[in-house]
Amino acid sequence: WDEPIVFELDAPGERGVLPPQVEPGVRETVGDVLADLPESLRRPAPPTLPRIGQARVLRHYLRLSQENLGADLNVDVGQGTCTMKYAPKVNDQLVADPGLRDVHPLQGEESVQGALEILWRTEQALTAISGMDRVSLHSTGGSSAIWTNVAMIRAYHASRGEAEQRDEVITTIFSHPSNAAAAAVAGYKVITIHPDADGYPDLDALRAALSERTAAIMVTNPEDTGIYNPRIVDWVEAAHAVGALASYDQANANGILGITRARDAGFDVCHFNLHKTFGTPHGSGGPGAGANGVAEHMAPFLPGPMVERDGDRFRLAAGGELSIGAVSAFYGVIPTIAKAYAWIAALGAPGLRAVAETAVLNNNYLMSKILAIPGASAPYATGRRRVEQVRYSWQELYEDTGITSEEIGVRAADYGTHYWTSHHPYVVPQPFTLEPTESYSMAELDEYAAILAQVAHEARTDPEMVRTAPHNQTVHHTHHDDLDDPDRWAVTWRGYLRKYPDAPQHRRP
Amino acid sequence: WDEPIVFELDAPGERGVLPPQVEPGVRETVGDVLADLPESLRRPAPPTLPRIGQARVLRHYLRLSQENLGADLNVDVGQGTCTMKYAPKVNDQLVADPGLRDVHPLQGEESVQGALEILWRTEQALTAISGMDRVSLHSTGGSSAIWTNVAMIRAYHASRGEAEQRDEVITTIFSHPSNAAAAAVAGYKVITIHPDADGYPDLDALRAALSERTAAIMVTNPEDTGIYNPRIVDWVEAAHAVGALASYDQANANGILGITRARDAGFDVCHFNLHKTFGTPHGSGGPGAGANGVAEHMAPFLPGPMVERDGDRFRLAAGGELSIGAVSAFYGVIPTIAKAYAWIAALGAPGLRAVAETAVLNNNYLMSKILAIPGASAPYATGRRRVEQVRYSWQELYEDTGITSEEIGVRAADYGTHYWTSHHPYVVPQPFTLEPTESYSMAELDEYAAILAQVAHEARTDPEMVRTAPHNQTVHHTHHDDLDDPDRWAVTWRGYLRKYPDAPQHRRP
Amino acid sequence: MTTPFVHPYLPNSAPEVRAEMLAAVGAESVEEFYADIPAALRLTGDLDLPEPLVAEADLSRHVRGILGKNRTRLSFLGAGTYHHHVPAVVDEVIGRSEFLTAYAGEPYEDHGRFQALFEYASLLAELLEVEVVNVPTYDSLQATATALSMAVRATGRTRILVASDVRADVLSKVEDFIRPYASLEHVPTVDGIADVAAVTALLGDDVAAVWVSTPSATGAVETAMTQLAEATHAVGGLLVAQTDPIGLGVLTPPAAQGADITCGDIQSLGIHAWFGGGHAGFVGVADDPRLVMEMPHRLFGLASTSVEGEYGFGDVAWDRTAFAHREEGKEWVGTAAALWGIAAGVYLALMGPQGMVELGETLLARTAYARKVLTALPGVSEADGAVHLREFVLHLPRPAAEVVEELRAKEIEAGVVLGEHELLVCVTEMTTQADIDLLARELGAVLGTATDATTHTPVLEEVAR
Amino acid sequence: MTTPFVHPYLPNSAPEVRAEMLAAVGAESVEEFYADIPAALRLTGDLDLPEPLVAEADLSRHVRGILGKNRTRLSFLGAGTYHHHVPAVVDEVIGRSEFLTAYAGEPYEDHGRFQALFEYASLLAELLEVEVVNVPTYDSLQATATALSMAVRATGRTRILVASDVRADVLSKVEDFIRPYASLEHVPTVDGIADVAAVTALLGDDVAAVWVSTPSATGAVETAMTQLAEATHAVGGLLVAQTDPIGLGVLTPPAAQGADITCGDIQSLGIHAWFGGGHAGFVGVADDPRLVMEMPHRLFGLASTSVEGEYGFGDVAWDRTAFAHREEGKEWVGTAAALWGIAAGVYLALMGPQGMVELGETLLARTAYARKVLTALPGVSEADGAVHLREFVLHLPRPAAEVVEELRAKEIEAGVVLGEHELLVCVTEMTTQADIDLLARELGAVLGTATDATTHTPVLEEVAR
Repeated sequence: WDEPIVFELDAPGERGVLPPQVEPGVRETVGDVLADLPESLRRPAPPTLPRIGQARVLRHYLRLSQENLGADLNVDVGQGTCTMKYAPKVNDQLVADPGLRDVHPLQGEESVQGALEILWRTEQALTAISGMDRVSLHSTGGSSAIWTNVAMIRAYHASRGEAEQRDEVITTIFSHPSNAAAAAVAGYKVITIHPDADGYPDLDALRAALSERTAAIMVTNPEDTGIYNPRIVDWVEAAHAVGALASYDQANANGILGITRARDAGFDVCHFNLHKTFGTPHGSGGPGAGANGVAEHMAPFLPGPMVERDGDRFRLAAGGELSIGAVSAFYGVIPTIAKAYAWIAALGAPGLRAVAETAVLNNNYLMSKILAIPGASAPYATGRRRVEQVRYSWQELYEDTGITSEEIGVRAADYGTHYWTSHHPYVVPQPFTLEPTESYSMAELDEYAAILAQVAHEARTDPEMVRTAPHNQTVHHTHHDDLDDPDRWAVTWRGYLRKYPDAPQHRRP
Repeated sequence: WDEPIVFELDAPGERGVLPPQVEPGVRETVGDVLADLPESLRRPAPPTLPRIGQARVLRHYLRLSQENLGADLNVDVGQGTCTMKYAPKVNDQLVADPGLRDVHPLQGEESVQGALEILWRTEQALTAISGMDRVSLHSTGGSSAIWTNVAMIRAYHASRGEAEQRDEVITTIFSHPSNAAAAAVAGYKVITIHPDADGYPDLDALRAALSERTAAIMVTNPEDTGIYNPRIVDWVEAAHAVGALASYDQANANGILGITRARDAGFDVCHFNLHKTFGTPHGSGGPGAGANGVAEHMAPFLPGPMVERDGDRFRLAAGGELSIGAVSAFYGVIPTIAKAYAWIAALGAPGLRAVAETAVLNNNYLMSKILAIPGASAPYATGRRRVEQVRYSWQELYEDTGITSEEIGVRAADYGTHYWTSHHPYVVPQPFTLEPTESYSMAELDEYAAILAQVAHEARTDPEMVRTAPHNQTVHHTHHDDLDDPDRWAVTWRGYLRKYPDAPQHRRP
Repeated sequence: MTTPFVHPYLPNSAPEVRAEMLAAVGAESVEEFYADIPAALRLTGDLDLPEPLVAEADLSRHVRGILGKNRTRLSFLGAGTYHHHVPAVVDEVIGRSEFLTAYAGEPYEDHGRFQALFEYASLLAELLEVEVVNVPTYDSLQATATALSMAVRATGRTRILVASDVRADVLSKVEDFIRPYASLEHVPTVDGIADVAAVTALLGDDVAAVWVSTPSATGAVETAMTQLAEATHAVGGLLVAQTDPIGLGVLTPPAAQGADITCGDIQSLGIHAWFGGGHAGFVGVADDPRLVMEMPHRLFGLASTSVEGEYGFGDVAWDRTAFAHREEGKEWVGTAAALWGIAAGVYLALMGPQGMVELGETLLARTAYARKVLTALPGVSEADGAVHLREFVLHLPRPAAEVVEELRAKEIEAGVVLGEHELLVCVTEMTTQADIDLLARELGAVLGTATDATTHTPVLEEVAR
Repeated sequence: MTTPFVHPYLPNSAPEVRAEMLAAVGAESVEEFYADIPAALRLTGDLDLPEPLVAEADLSRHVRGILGKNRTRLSFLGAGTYHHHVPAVVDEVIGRSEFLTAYAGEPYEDHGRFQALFEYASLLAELLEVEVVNVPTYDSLQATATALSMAVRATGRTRILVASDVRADVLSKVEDFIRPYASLEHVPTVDGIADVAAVTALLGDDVAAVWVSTPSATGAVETAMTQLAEATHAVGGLLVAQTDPIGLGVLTPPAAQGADITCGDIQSLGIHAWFGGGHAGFVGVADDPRLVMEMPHRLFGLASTSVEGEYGFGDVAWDRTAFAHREEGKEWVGTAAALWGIAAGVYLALMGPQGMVELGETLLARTAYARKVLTALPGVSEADGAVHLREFVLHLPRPAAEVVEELRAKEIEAGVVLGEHELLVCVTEMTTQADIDLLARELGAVLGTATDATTHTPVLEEVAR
């Protein structure tokens, strides 16, 4: 499809949907409410939204959807660390129940027992999975949950009068960047630890960095490289030894479900990404949901209100005096939470363990296939197994051919699949991170590896083909430089029309 | 996508969905029910269905869906006579209510009042629209409704002892072929009337054909050419004069909703296609639904049971002694009926009239665009306006270039749109039938006409391009001759494997 | 256009657009287009319909208000429409705009629809053990009527023997449909299944077909299919077996026992009950041109293309159909139930061989369990000793209609009344042991049996964890 | 793998497949992959979870059983989550697998997602009269916290004046979020809206921002936006306006009255209530690099491609974000609420200019009507005389909490208790005149007023035709 921008579909007189109109009885009583508005409040002209009939709006978005590559459509192993797994359709359908979709958060508790029960059951399940004492579902995403962790850490130290003293947070370079970012936003100085000579998180460097100024260590494990920190208990104990807290980013928990638990390693707080590990759809970038698990001594700091069970009934209990308050509107991202609940309910304990083991098996299987491609490598901890994903490098291929990881990604998409370089900064040169999760069959992993092998082969035999990609996608090489220049970028149609007054305005033939 | 046949996705051990298992308590009570089956009943081996994980099944069908061109996706004016209009999404969603989807037809009436009310309200609305005395919704499609018409006609004459005597049915060549086919299936000899010199249904020919052997005339009006028979009252009266009944195929009613009614022209029975005229989705070829409207004297022959209203309650009343009995399972295609009801409710009387007028305006507008293309013509009633659709001809283009209507259709699809020749037989040479309905905007009609003009231009300037199409579709020129040869056709995978033992069996890489 | 009616479904309803279009065709008003409709036939006022609900929110509230009057219940109803699980992926696929709103596209542009329906036919063919399956027709009523017509045409004979207890609605349809060509003769069943001796005695070289239903209208599974086939074939007739494919994961398919034409309904295979409006019919035969050419339906076939290894699709033997032949065709072809066919294909692809085996076992086991616990109630007995799948008939000590009404007051649909004291009870994989136990308890209570009705469990409560 | 667990979500769970894969990597068992996890940390038993519901039918029954305990009610609840109509096309589009299950694809392969989100930003920008709108953040709490942080960073100042009655949850989030950089000072409102004189008196060159909420937490629409903007700008501060775009079809957008940053929630624009879980936040500013470079969110921009006239998309000024900078970034970027952004875009495309105008009028009219009929009840008065959109506060003669409980017994949610006698009542286009009249009747009855409560109408009955 060569689908225009929605504004270009404007046709005078067309309507997409009609809202309910003012009833005659209401109008009789209240008169002309628009005429009665104070001058300053009355919008002088309707907003310049396009006028489009309903079928054409639908057609527009359906065509756009077909120009998109969802996880349902492709072998989506290329977005490593993001745990792109199958989000069961049954959960989408169950959750769309009007009894959940259309209830208001402030209704009487007796009328929303189902919603409260889902929250309570999900908290219970995540308590079991993490081993923590209490779980909150208020966080609205993974990074939001990291924020909640750091906010609780801050509140904890403040409650002990150490808010001023403890102004540093320690993380590792292969922990998710949001740990560093959220700590910085919370006002902390961030110290970043790099791997040791073997590629593992460097315990000595940690010990050197810890002090009475440390508020917390905030680490991901396994790290984004797929390497599990074998001395994680030592890390936590070292932090505790100086009075700091330990915060566990469990975004990469998929490979260790039912294998090991956050609490067993001594963490004070942790979080899960429900939309990653617990199989809810990623929604083009949200809504996601985060779950924060805490040990008993951190429970007073949790955001409120929390769900409590009273026999067969469920009720909401306000947060206490030490609570960090509201981290999101009401009680979290309910549709995502409910889908995660259904996913856990379908799998249970044996299922979660099978998920972890299968994901890890798939990951190591794929690694063996990828490392067989000339020019690909997996830096750090060479020869060791990985848990959930692997951060690979095309450095060797790049040196041989000048083709970058980014170029390989664009070309891979020509074969109908997704590929991602990695989070910045590119500590691993020419990086790419693959995480097959448990959702793909052996045949599909073979297919994905074959595509990368093919592109790597092209890089050596026909580098121009790779460099000039895309060749087989809905859109062609885009001038991305424009997007970094304030004079040339166009973030909205309104901005585009102003900056490019002479641009060709499509109208259908 | 180059998506394999579903059987090629077979992977041992994979499961798509698990059914509920026998409970231990049940097994204890009944033992091994499979072992207890008589030898002859016990299937020796499981059926050779493919084994595929849930996500892969989904991915398979999503990819197939993307290789399909629904009315939601394209400007679907090419399937003239089939009234491809916008089927509102809201109706799909309303009808998916579990309260309708999961109720059983034999539940106590007090628990299905909503379903009965929908049936009753739809019948009432169609009674108003057709002017008939009674409407039945039992028929499962347009042709099914034509069958119901002819079955009622047969029962009517039988009730009067004239079953043997009246063994002929008269139709016109531009009435939908199912009128002729259903009459033949019901045991009638079929007489077909061709148009008169002006292109209108030939009244003199009808009069010559009518006799005491005539059971009924069964006609479409406007005919599939888009021409309305101005002497339709004379036709009906002529039929009645010899004791025959008049049956009105209202498949083409879209252009006359609220303009004129079947009963006013004197018809005894008529039918609507709910999936055409009343905006329900066509479902890749069904489920549709038909409505039969009858005058009072035909009501005793309607299929049973019928919905009756008792004050605020609705109940089912069995068909009487003269009823033709069951024409379908239970009470008709409920989801389609309910969608049609919602469509009527959204539009009401002014809306239906606006639908008709807009459809007719669109049709005549498109006709003016099409007739401007060199080589296109609209045979019969030259210079007259058309009602709902137009049967055009590329005869002139064919004579100039040798390009057939069928070839034009294949090439038009390269431009992302649908085009259909017409029903057989091709009385109009090199025919194509366009019906824009009310659902497409002026811009979209312009776009469609431009595509046909482009293809017609190609036929003159680059006929090879047209002849060798498809060039831009998921699949390439297919060897359709194989499909007419019993030794080579393959109607199932099972048949394919037997007939082509050496065919390449794809497995993913 | 008297007054402008602007609506989201009508893009060209704005007066200025209409004026532009009218100008383009050189017409004064839309009235011109209706010149051929005589004034006497023109409607003068508005149609007598309720005020339109032009705001979508108002429409939704209205329709939801009506549908909200329906109630689902713990149900033991069958008799043609069955409550089986519909996997979510099935609804997802058939809800896709591309399938839902497609219609009669050509094989190139609608490759996906052709492939999906070819796959449906192929998957069902494995279950049935036949090589040809049609694009679905309306329902089992039509499928059976057509199958018997095919037998009449293929044999040139006119007698049809009805060897099973067949459903009343199917019978009604078949009778009216084949009236011009053939007649039905009923052979009473014995202990729920065919009386082979009686059927054999009636066979002759004027018999077009023997019609067997398995499971029958009472849920009895026919055990003498092979003998019936042999006897029928001996006189040159055809055996037409009407069946429900749901049990064929564990039961031998009729075709494997000699049936020439297998027909029935696919509602059980992933289609909701829809108040009886979710049906589609199939007809399956061996790849024998004598029978295939008598099929009136569309058949989608696989063919090679100009690209090596690529699959294309198209209509098989199009010239059979009424599309090609009007009254010279075998029957008619029209919009029937293709989407339900796609649904059934997705269902079978999801279930796979193991799923169909497990489902078959669950159905047999729960049927046996229900027969056991319900006939254990004093005064309750079973109507026959046949093997049953899903349905069976109970003889009750009280009038069945009364019992049904009393149980409805407890939000239980106990079954379909077949005779004064006969109740047709249906269980599926959706009917748990707890549900059956509940029915036994409540039925016992209604029949005046002493039961522990004090331990009354709420109906439709959640599955015990 | 101790025991094989075969499940539809786990394609490689069959023992033979696992063995083949293990062999390919040269591992004895999956245990090898966990070599780095110390034995002391290994879980020995199973997690303490309920038995899995592996059959989809069982899972569905379980979850539906729980959700079935919820009840929707005739509701006058707002306070952050609103009951507006969600057009069917919105749910259809965001339910498409392609959008629902996409994530972080690149501009070429995910052209549709980039375009849909660019269009969302563009459509909302028209409503707001700004040129830059972010890809949605979590909710209005986060959007407001971020907007105020942007003002703090852009001005290098630390005081924030709160000029409106703001929602308690937003306030809580903002306070905790900006704690390291800035402090809030509350300026009491007068008659529901800002006290311009008092705000002006507190302004100084250390003020980063004045925070206005319109409509406010009580539904009052701010009339002095222009004066507040002028006063704030006079000291070099920024005016941050938190709003709900739902009224902007008829109300002047804050940016047109001088607001520098507009922020808020889009739940009203086509997103269901979801028990408070359907929120997404927006931040809109003029195309001024000083502010744009302070936005931490992703921004999708339109760019030309190598094909003349073709549109491409990509990230604008990627280097602003924490993706690029970790702790050096302005904030963080993560999975937030993109799908709700697409939903809001579809909503606005459907509504069009006329739809937003008509909706705005309906909201204003029904709000005015509800105020009128409810304050006509003896003892009931309104808390202020401001213009209100959707929400307003009633002063009741009895404790509000008691009144709410008594009306719940009649399946009516009358409003949110704000103070001992204060009730926050909300109406939308879904609340008909009949609904409001019903509330008046029932509230009157609860308050002991003589009303014709005999003509009691059932709640949530269908719309009168």
